[in-house]
Amino acid sequence: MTATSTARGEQSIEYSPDDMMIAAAARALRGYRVCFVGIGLPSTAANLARATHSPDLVLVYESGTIGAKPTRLPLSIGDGELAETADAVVSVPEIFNYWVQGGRIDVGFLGAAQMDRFANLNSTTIGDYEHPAVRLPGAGGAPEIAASCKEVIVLIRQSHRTFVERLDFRTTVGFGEGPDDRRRWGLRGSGPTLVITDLGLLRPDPVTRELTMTALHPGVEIDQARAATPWELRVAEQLTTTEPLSEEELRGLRDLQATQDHG
Amino acid sequence: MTATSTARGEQSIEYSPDDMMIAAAARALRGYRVCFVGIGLPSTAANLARATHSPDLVLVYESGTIGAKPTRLPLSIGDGELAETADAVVSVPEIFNYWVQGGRIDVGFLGAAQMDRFANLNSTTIGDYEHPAVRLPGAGGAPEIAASCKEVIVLIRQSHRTFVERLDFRTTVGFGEGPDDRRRWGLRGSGPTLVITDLGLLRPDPVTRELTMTALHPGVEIDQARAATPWELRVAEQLTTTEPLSEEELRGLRDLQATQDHG
Amino acid sequence: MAQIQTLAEAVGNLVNDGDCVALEGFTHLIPVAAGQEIIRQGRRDLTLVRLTPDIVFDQLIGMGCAKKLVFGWGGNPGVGSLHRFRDAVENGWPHPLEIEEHSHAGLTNRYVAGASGLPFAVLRGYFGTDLMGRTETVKQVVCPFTGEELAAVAALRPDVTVIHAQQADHQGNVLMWGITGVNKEAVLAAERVLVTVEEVVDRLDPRPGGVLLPTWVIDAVAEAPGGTYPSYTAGYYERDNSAYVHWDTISRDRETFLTWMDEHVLGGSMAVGR
Amino acid sequence: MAQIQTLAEAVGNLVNDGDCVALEGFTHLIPVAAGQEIIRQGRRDLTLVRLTPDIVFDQLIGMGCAKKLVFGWGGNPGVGSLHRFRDAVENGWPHPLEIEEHSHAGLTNRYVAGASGLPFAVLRGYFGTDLMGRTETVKQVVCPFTGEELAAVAALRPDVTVIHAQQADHQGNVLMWGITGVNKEAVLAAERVLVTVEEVVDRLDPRPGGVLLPTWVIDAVAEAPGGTYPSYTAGYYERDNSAYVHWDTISRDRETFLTWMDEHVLGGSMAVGR
Repeated sequence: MTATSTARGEQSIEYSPDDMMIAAAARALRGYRVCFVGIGLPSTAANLARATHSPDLVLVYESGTIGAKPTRLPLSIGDGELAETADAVVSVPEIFNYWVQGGRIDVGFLGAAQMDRFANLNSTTIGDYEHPAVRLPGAGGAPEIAASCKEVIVLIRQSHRTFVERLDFRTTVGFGEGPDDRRRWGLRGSGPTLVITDLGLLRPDPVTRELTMTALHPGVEIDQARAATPWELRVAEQLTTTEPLSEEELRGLRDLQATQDHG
Repeated sequence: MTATSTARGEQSIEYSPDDMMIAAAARALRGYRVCFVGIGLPSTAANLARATHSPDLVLVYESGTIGAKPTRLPLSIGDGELAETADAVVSVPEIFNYWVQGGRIDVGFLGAAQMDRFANLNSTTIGDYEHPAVRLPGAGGAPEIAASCKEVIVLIRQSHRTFVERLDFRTTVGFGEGPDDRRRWGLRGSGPTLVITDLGLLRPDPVTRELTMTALHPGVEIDQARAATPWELRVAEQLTTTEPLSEEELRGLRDLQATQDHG
Repeated sequence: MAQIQTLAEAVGNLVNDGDCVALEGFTHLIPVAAGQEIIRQGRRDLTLVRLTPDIVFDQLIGMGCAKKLVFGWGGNPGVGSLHRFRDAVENGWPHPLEIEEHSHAGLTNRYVAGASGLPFAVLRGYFGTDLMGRTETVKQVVCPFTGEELAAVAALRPDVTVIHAQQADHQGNVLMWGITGVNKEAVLAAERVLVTVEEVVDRLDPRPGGVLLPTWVIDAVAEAPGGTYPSYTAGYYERDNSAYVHWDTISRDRETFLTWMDEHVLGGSMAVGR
Repeated sequence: MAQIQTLAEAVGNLVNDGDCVALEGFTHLIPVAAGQEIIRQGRRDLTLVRLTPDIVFDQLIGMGCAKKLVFGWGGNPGVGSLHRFRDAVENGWPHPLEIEEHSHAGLTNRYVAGASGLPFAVLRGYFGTDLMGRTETVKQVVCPFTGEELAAVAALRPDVTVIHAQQADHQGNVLMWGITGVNKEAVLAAERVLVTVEEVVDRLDPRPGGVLLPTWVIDAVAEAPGGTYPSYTAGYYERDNSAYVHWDTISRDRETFLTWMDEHVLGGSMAVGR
């Protein structure tokens, strides 16, 4: 990861592409009330949102913790800190059936090893399923988060390794093969409304649902994004540039990262 | 209700037909571990069993109280006393789905306004359903208690009002029309294995499942039972006589009844 | 996010004529005050839902608020009949009452399906009973694995669910404890939610058996101290059993009932009356 | 009624070669000690089940106990891959591992159906994914009310479920608190149940978030203080995150793994060895 440097007034701020992804994800949470959070970048982003613009954002973790207010970045989705700071801890059946499938979650985060142009995700195997080159951890809560959260934000780096013409395994449905599939499959959320990469932002076309590059991070050129995408990348007519990391964001992020003790 | 008097040694014990039913029901609980209890006679019987021969009998009430150990007779199945003395209080969905339907209850008690020869029960309407002569409270938990408890004990007075050729409404399945119906309908408990009336005890025939009088209470003649039954009552070859109420039982019963304050 | 309102405001804002209104409370936390406020506001044509309709449902039915009752067991618990309910069903007074009845497990699972975003739930039951066929909300489903036939019940999604709880905080988070019945499911199944509470407190303390409902699943919280009387609220007051016994007498006779309602429910309010 | 036994006795009595064994614990209360005892007793041909198999499953798989794995997400949480799991799937070492994978919601609902005495459960999911069609335990069911097609998952009824809890009393009643995941459902779905606990206490005190499992749904309780290490047990000890990070190194290499297991798991026991 190369660090990006951007001039803000007198000061130059150093941050990584991951930092940019996290900040963009945190910003994207503005205006939402209830966020379903996985561990890693999503958890960092959601807690950064709480630490900056959205102190009342409700964090729900798959382990059953509703309204967790961690004071440090959790080590797992079942970190004791989450249970101790939560408004309520419920069972896993209840989380999935009443809260996720019941349509109570405004926005969920997902990552994946591979994504296709319709924001379908693979977190199962690289290579053939029966004889995989790489066996990944598997589905976890992703399929139902994608099915039932009102919206989904995907965090994924943009490269020929992660952006693929055809998934080796479709673990999680984005938009299937196009605009009708979610309805046909009984998936009641809107699906992925935003994909955040290390290069910029993509959003589904309102009609076709194919992902469209709508913004680039500071310093990224559209040709970089095209080169990182194995299919002919659709680009929005009004391509914008994301705001660079503010000092407040970076401070918030570093404060959060400082709480994470990897033993 | 006429009081029955029976000589035990020197003493004569006065008790009512209801007392006899309760004592017979309490006795019938011997050897069971987990009992599903409704309010009224069943609750009195189950608590009498706990006060006499079965101190470790686990009482489960429909309100979600598991292992309730009331020190007084509860006023309703949701009496606060039950929650306060229970090992656990769970939700109503959990009680029905995991504990009753899950097959965790050894024996359940039921009463009814009408019963037929296959121990099917009516607690819905007397007369036509659309234009009932008497609108009864309805099913409550009875259908699933009868469906899924390993065994069911029915408490019902024996008369032409309660024992009927044909139910006005079949609220709760005993054995349907015979031996195959429970299996056919996916009801996994054994069904009613004992019916306790003010005249004696009936059990289902092992083959046909028709109720058969197997015992009479002290002082009751079989002709009384036949006269109280609108169909041709089947009688066991070896008809026995139930034990009269012991002093211990009557004392336990009166102690329990004394705890019930009807305001 | 829940608004903290007066009971009159909350009922006025959330309960409309013709709504399907679940007033839940399985033998505890019974929303009596809220039901009586619905009577005072003169709501009509309601489809009322509760596993165990008791005195406050007898009052709602007797005052003509209900077009239909969806229920499992309608009685005066530990005492006997609900005479206003019976009068409506047996004699159509004050007007005919449509009824849809279920077993407790069946109606419970209708809420569970509603709360779970599913169109139906599955259970073992109904087959062999006359309950089956009396409502369109019970059908049959075949297990795709074993071929077994099981009962399916349709999801229930009330327009409004009303429950009572012990406490809320100033943000509108709600805490209930003791027997909580099917209250969580009834809340999560509903379009709109009103919770009456014994009191609004500065802080909700975790406690054994405590069930928290976050403010973002609730529309309005209204303080209603003693709001379950003559039933009980664990931690606050006991059931007044004499009132249950007394209700048997009050409710047997139409005029006695109307006089009692005038005095005890309508009297103290700015109600529209009946 | 639960027997209070040593862990070795309990595993010896309840877990047989060829059994379907669920060792649950959703990110908390992970039955590591029990899993390692299964390894020491040399069980073979197990179908192992867990939503989130982690280090102890890596050990069970690497030591050749598992014929099949039923799971939702198999990783070293917060660290990365499970290398023994990967080696089994990618290279068939120590022998090929059959896998059946689900979404968390799907596997959760398989337990729920098992606990509920139903042959299947219904959910929104699986359609459109390659998970569908990879297992006979996911099919389609049509809502008899709306005609909607939904996913059906087959009930899961393990031969044995093993969980860890904080406390038991002398009668074998069990109390757990904090994140309890799918533990209750996994217990109630199973034919036989083993619970390891941090300690046996004279009395179980009610506490916020406490979940009680009565002794009559449990077969054996075994004391295993520190029984979730290197994970955590709320109220007793914290997660040792360095051990998770270290496991990544230990488990990458077959010989390093075997040596570590010999020293740390097999060494201290009267085990049959591998």
